[in-house]
Amino acid sequence: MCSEFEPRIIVFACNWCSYAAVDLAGTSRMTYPPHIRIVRVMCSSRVTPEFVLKALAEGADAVLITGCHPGDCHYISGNYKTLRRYLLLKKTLDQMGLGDRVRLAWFSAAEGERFAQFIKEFVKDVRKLGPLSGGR
Amino acid sequence: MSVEEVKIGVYVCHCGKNIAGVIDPRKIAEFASKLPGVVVARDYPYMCSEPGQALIEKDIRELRVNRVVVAACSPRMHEPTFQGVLARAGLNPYLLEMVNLREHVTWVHGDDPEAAEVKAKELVSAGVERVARLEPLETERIEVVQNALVIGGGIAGIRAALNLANAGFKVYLVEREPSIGGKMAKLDKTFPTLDCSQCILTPLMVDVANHSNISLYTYSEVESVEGSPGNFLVKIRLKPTYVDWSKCVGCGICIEKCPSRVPDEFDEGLRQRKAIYIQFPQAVPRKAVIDPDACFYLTKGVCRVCERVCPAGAIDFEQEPRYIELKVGTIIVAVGFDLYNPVKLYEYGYGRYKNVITGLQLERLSSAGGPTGGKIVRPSDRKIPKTVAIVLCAGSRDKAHLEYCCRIGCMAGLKHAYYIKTSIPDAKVFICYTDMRSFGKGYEEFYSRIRSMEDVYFVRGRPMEIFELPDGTLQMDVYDQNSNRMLKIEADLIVLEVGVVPPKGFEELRKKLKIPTSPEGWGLELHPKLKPVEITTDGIYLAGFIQGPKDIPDAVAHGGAAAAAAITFMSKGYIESEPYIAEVNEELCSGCGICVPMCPYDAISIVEREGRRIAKVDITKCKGCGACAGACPSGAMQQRHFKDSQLMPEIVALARGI
Amino acid sequence: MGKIVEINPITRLEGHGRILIFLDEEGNVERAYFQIPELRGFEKFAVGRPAELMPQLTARICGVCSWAHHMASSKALDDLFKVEPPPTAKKIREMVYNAFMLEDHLFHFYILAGPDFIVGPKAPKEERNIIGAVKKLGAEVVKKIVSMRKQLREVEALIGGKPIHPVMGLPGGISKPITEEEREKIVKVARESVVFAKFTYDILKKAVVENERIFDLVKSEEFTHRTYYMGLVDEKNRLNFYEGKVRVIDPRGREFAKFDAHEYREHLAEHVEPWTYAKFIYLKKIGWRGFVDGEDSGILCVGPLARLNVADGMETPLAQEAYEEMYGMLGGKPVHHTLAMHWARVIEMIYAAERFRELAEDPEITSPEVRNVPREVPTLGIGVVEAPRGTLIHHYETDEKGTLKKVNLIVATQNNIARICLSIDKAAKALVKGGVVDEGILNMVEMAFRAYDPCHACATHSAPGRIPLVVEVYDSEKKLIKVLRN
Amino acid sequence: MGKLKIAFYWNASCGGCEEAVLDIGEGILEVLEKAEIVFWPVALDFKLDDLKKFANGEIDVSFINGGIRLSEQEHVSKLLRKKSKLVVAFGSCAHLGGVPGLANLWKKKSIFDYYYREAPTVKNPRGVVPSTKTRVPEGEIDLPEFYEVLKPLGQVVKVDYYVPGCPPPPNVVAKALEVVVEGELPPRGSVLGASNRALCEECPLNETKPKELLLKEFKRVHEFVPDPEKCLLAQGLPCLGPVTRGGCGAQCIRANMPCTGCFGPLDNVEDFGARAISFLASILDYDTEEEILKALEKIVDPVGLFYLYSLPSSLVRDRIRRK
Repeated sequence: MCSEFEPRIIVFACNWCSYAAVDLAGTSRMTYPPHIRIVRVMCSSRVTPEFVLKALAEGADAVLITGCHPGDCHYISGNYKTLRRYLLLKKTLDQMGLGDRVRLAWFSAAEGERFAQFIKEFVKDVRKLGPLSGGR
Repeated sequence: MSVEEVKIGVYVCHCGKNIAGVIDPRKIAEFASKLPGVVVARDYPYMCSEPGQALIEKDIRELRVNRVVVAACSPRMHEPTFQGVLARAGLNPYLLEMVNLREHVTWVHGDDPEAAEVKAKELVSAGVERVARLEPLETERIEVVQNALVIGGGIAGIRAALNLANAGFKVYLVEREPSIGGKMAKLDKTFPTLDCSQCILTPLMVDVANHSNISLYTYSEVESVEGSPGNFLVKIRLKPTYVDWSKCVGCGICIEKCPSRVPDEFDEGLRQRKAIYIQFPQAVPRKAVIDPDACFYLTKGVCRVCERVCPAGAIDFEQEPRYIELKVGTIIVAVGFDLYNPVKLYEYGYGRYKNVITGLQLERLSSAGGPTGGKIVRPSDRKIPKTVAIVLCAGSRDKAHLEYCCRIGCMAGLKHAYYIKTSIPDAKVFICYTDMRSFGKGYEEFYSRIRSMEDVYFVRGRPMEIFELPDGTLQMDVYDQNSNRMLKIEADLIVLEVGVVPPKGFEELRKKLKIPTSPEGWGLELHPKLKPVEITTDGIYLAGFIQGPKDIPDAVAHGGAAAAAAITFMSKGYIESEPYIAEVNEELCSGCGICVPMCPYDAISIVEREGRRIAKVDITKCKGCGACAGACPSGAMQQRHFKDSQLMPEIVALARGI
Repeated sequence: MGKIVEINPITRLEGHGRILIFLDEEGNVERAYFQIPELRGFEKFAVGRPAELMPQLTARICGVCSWAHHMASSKALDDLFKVEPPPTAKKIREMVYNAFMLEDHLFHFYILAGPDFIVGPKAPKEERNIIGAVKKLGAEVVKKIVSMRKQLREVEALIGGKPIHPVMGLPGGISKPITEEEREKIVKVARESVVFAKFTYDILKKAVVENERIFDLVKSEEFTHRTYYMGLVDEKNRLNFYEGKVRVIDPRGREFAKFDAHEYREHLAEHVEPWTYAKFIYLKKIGWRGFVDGEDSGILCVGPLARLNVADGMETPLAQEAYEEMYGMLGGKPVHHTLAMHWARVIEMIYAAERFRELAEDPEITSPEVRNVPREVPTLGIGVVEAPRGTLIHHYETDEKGTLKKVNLIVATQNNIARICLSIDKAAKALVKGGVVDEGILNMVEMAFRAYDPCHACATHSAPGRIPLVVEVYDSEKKLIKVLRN
Repeated sequence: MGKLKIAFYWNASCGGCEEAVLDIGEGILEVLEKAEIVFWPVALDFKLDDLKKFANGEIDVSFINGGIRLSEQEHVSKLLRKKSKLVVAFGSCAHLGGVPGLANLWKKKSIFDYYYREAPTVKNPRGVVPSTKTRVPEGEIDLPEFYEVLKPLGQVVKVDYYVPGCPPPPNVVAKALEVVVEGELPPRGSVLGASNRALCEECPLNETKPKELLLKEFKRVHEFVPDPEKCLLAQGLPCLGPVTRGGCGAQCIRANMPCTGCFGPLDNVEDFGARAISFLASILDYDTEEEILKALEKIVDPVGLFYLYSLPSSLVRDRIRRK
């Protein structure tokens, strides 16, 4: 049944790079699977791990955190904080068997195509993992 | 904070067929009308149109709608538009939430309308959840410094600087070379009019030097950039020239006596210059510079000839880099381009065969001020070439090198054929092209003019490989798609019209200025059609080649446009302060101090308040990234408009779905 | 089809202890079962944790003897990281540990067991509770008891951070030294505690030894089991709570084994029954022979009486006196009378108080050298202490980073459970005959059970000294014919 | 009006919470002037049947400690809920799940297999494990069911108030009892007896924090001797003071050991561990994945560190892939 399961993926996107990349994917009419839902923040550093766990707890099968490439943060260093939190969150979730449900990826405003490609791959991977709900 | 009951209006845009072509906006509005707190939900062909906006205004006035969801395009496109609508209707503009149905749904899921509709509905319901919890925000006006910084003294930068200066703004022009002028200064003539490049450029260079509103810093680079739009603080590094320019008159005696020789960059290495040199005859400023890597004294510790001969006593080996700080409201980036490294085109033998040269080198050969005084010879033996092959798209339009078109090679190639034919009338010229792109004003005419010249042959195809014969003559096979014949061409000189790339050092500069780039590394404009000079940061603009390949007319126009944008920004005189700043709930704050180092702008400090330590945010410094809120262990630190209480319900709605 | 008598105490051993008595057709006891319905799985969920967390994590096994687990764990860490604590660290550990043993024992003697002796086992049940005990002892004495316990708790908090679930324990020592001012407070408490312990011993003697009825009861066959005994002894084979070798004696008092904690696996094994969550510890070399006593059964006993039985004497003078007195009056070693555990407990109180004072007065106790930082790569660590209720062993195995891979815990009360079952079975068989359930059974079973002070985390749960019991008697048609309550 | 009727009960707890109540000593007497304890199997002779006799809501307040691990515990808790006007979750286990909640990383089967079959000292050739019904020669014995996971009280019955701590220190217990007895109750769902701000506020070492608290490395408690006069976090120890509710008086820190978070999160924090992860990672002063991961090697057991007391109340509790 996992083969035909339609995952639900929450994507956190920063206003300046990754959200712009998602827009560009649209402007360039790239098609990608409709399983993602974008939450827009000004900077990925606003995303606290609590948001990620909330998404997983409320029905998301996976979460993707996105931001500007290292060195390109619109706020100088926000994405480094995101990276630090992600790596510790991931390590924690690995212990709970949930590590592969959360990812971090950088997208510049120009990488609409890469974003579309990434989502195709990610959706494929999450399909393989199967639904997260019903852990109890 | 208002206690009045939340009344949400949802407005679904068709965006012509862009949205309505995939999903039915009526269905979305119908769905939205049943969501909690929604008092009205409408759809309209173009919400951003005047009547569309009027629709929203009317509901705010008559139905007392106090929260607005616009389900249309990206907020990065029209959020300001609709915030304006709310403001006009007397509602706080930040009680708006835009749902991105176009870029995030219909444009990308056209292949799956059912899924697109579900996604659209879910995004709308999340938007409603969020908007219900938004709070009115106030901003304040921050004054904009009435100075501009222009980085790069090429033709685009010069044009921008002059326009700004003439409009009455103080301009700082920073150029890393000893002289302004850029690539254009190296050209002999410009296509298609064949004006003498120097003759039209030099006057502008002189204007810059003499303009009372322009301070010129050549041989200088941007060290660091701080501050925010309207109030940038820029540190400039003045590299040591080892010559006191206030004394140097540019007489050139030092240059004659200098014993050290190195290849001359300005002449594209076609001749040698001295360690102490003036970049080129028309240089502005016309001052000498000592090349520290070539100078015997600075490298080996002996010589100092120049010092002895300088009548003005201008030589100063003690010079150190100097730094100056500039406060500017806007920054124009006009750093131009470099040629693609032709050595990478191995099969063309550049660097291995003396007689394979670049178009720019031909410009120098053809230029009266050049190494040969304008006489076109072949480098190996200085013989007059009788057969010359010009290869277009050298590195361009080639997935192995540069996928994009350089936009100047075709016309330059034609111009170069003209150089050859005028200086060597009996020469044969072969032009190997892929497509002849003569799109500009007067370009096509120039093309047919060259085409009609005698002994100019157009070969449609790229040479496979170039070989050198013992006498330095070159040989190449080209398959001509026009005649469907394999041609074997023997040439005395081969000119490569090499592709173009972002200039060396741009990568560091763009990081300092936070300029987004396209995959090829060119500066990325905010909108490819509508905002060609703007970038994601207000007050910083792109001018000329750095935004992407351009010929001179386009670069000049682009430079002017950048100046106009900067002028507009500064003339307004102020900008609104950041609305999405951080705020502390002092009741909850334990003064743990975790947030302090989170702030890249040093806006947070721990202060004493009624005997308690608590965090305090300096709202003039806060730029609204939310890093502090993301780190706060107690939830005392929140970011306005992106509070936990506003994001969590949105996340929950999206995670649960409908 | 036989009858079932279910004694369902609301008290518990880390859960509700429960006694089921099965009768045969004649209404005689076929067998009594003692059940412990509680499991939390510490040994499993400790895996993956960093070893240094264990003193705090295992303390949560029992909020009453958290000090015992904290201490056994700290010692296991010394062993795991191969680091010797500085002398002062060891002394502080042993000092606070003795203070804790005293506090724990006094609580049990006065609040739990007290009523049985002070008021008397055959006294009307309305009086045989803490209220009755208070009346008998007088408000003054009670104040003394309360204040003593309070002061001992304060010493525990001072040194351990918290009196319950302390945090001081680290491989190679403790988290902070003792200042001179602190020591003064401690010494004061320590001295007072010795006086208090002696005073308590007098109360015991008056109540038990000088009261023939109770003395006979102590020696009665219903409360006697000839089993093996186990406890820690120092190099002179004297009793020690904090360190030493584990010594086992057989029912005839001969040394059966003396081993280092590292060899515990060669000597101890655990038996599993499907009807309870508790595991039964027995002597591996003898083997599990079911719920029977005697030399051929591996069932053993730990705790105060066991410790005195395995020790050749006490290291402190007053305790040694009392020790000799008890064995003198009970006819030499070993003593098999379950109820003598109370006596032994009070003798241990004297020892704990004396040792506490001795260490508090030790000039070295305030040295700032209380930690050696481990340098070795951890592999395996085993730590042992004597908990109030008996021998407690912590066994850890880790990877080179000190992350736990395997954990095994031999918890004091587990050692006794088999014997507790025997006691209850015996009491039941003695008192339920021909379907007639003597009301006395409640009290007898209760006393037998309480003597072990089964993991205090439970015992406290019957503070008034009465395990509330319900006895339901069913006839062969499973019809309820009688309900008894105490 | 008559005295307030109070009940105490325990579930899967260690008994520490009972001791904590006894440790308020004289304080209990003041309470007893205004209230009578009608059910406290720990201290007084009351049986479930007696509890059943109460009318619904007749008991004013029930203080319940320990998590719910066995069917019996769920049963009694629900009964108490029915009989009580207010239910107070007492101590970390009832509040958040507590230390035994770490068992929720494993399946019931794994726990049984290790404890009854694989442990080094177990001799169990027939692989016997306890079961809810056992036939013995004499008849049948039943045993309460051991659930797949342990739950805090609030996930089994509606809880009105919480008293934090492992165990709740005397001052907190006293304060909590006082507000209940005096009837000065805050809004439902509040935490009683503790602070509404993080521990740092009352920590004696808070002032010693550097202006910019950034760390180049994390340390483990056994690896070095921290300076008792300096903020332990600033010295590299993962002290959870910043994310933990205050009120305990920083007992552990005064003993020169870092806070492990037994008081749990503050009011508007949904997941204690997530916040702890965020603040601790944020102050790690590295920007490359390699350097960060290197420094994180010292956090050998994130779940044990960040969820020592609260795994069963983590947001993702139902999502955990149990081993």
